[in-house]
Amino acid sequence: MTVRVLYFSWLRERIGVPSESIETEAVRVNDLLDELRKKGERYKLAFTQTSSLCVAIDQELGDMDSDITGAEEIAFFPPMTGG
Amino acid sequence: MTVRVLYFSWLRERIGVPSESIETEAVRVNDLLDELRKKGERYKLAFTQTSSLCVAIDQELGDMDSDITGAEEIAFFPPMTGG
Amino acid sequence: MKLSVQEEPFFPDGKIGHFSNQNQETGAIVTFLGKVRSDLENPLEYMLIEHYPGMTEKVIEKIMAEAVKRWNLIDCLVIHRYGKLTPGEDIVLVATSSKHRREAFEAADYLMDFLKSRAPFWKKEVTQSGESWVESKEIDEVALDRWK
Amino acid sequence: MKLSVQEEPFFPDGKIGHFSNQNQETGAIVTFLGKVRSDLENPLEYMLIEHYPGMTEKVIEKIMAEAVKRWNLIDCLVIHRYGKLTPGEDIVLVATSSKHRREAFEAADYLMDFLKSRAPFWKKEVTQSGESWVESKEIDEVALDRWK
Repeated sequence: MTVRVLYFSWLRERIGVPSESIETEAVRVNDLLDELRKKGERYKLAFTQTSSLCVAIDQELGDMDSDITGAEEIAFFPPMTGG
Repeated sequence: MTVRVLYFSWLRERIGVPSESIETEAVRVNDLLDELRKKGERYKLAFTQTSSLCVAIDQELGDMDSDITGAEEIAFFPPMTGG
Repeated sequence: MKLSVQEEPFFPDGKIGHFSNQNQETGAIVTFLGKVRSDLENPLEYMLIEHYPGMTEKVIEKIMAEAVKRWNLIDCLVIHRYGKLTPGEDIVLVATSSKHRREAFEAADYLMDFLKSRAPFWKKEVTQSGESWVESKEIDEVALDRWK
Repeated sequence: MKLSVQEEPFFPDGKIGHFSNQNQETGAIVTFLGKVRSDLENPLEYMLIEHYPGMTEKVIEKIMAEAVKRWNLIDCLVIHRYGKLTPGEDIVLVATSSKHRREAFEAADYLMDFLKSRAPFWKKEVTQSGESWVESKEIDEVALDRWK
């Protein structure tokens, strides 16, 4: 399947693009992360530490174990700092 | 000594005046209350129940045992309902 | 720090703006506006607020100074009306400013709790079925315990 | 209930007034205004706020609906800016109205806690000594536990 992957804040800066289309067979967020890390050094560095990494699947907060089957939009970002 | 005694809210209404000058030798608020009760039925009725009666001595909150020696202004009122 | 105990209406709009432009260290401003409510079942005609001139200002200034000290406020404001007020009118405005949000929130909450139960104001409600003095609420006395 | 996620400045003055005139049952209105602060030691040049269009609105609407339900609010308002903001500018305005004060205070406090840690905004600070993303604070995550 093809998913739109979005990056925000310093993840966007490290990876170098705000979003991209990814061809993937990943079932869980963790699988997708493994695939992304293989895309190159920038990805590997961005996703070294995942303890405080946040993810949204189709604009709903999830976690690294969330199922992404059928999802259209996966976003990765650091903890939010609004308000 | 002469003190100015003030009444607020329903105490003012029951007693019928907002303030008056009282000649007293009372040492504590309780003594003054006893003297006031003797001034007539309206006072007696107003000061029947003193469990929720509030008092201020020279504009500082006190209680029925507070010393009023040298005070210039004693105010009686029900619990406050501002805000 | 500014306090006004007044009979005439005040205009809450503009008060935040004033606070807002005071200090570059201000990160948080909390305001509380208390208004005269009317009940659908027993509509209020008007409210009379009595107070103790002189003592009112003294008590509120003390409460404000305590809040400024305890929460390290950058600024604080209290406006409280007395006299005759009709439904929808503003009774009280409290505003607090601080670096961070927790302080401004707690201080405004504290100021309102003490204004409710320690400032010498008494409210009388006048409806078609008669008039009655508002009774103090147990809950307001309990609220004060939070700040001990 | 009104939400606006916007790049352009907003004017807090007038927002209270608007709230103020809505409903005769309103007895309490609480507002929170969050502003861009500058530190004297390391003055801020400006702040950049990034957000996730679409998700931002969804998340905030959910938080607002939750607050309205939990505290039986009469009304609530959230305005949050993104983009480039300089010191002294307003970032966020939250307003809540209810019959009694406790509900309006708690709901505003709740809304701010969730906006801080659950709405997809990220702040970057730019000073003369460089730029850096604001890190989330442990204290903000702990604050959420108060509402469980």
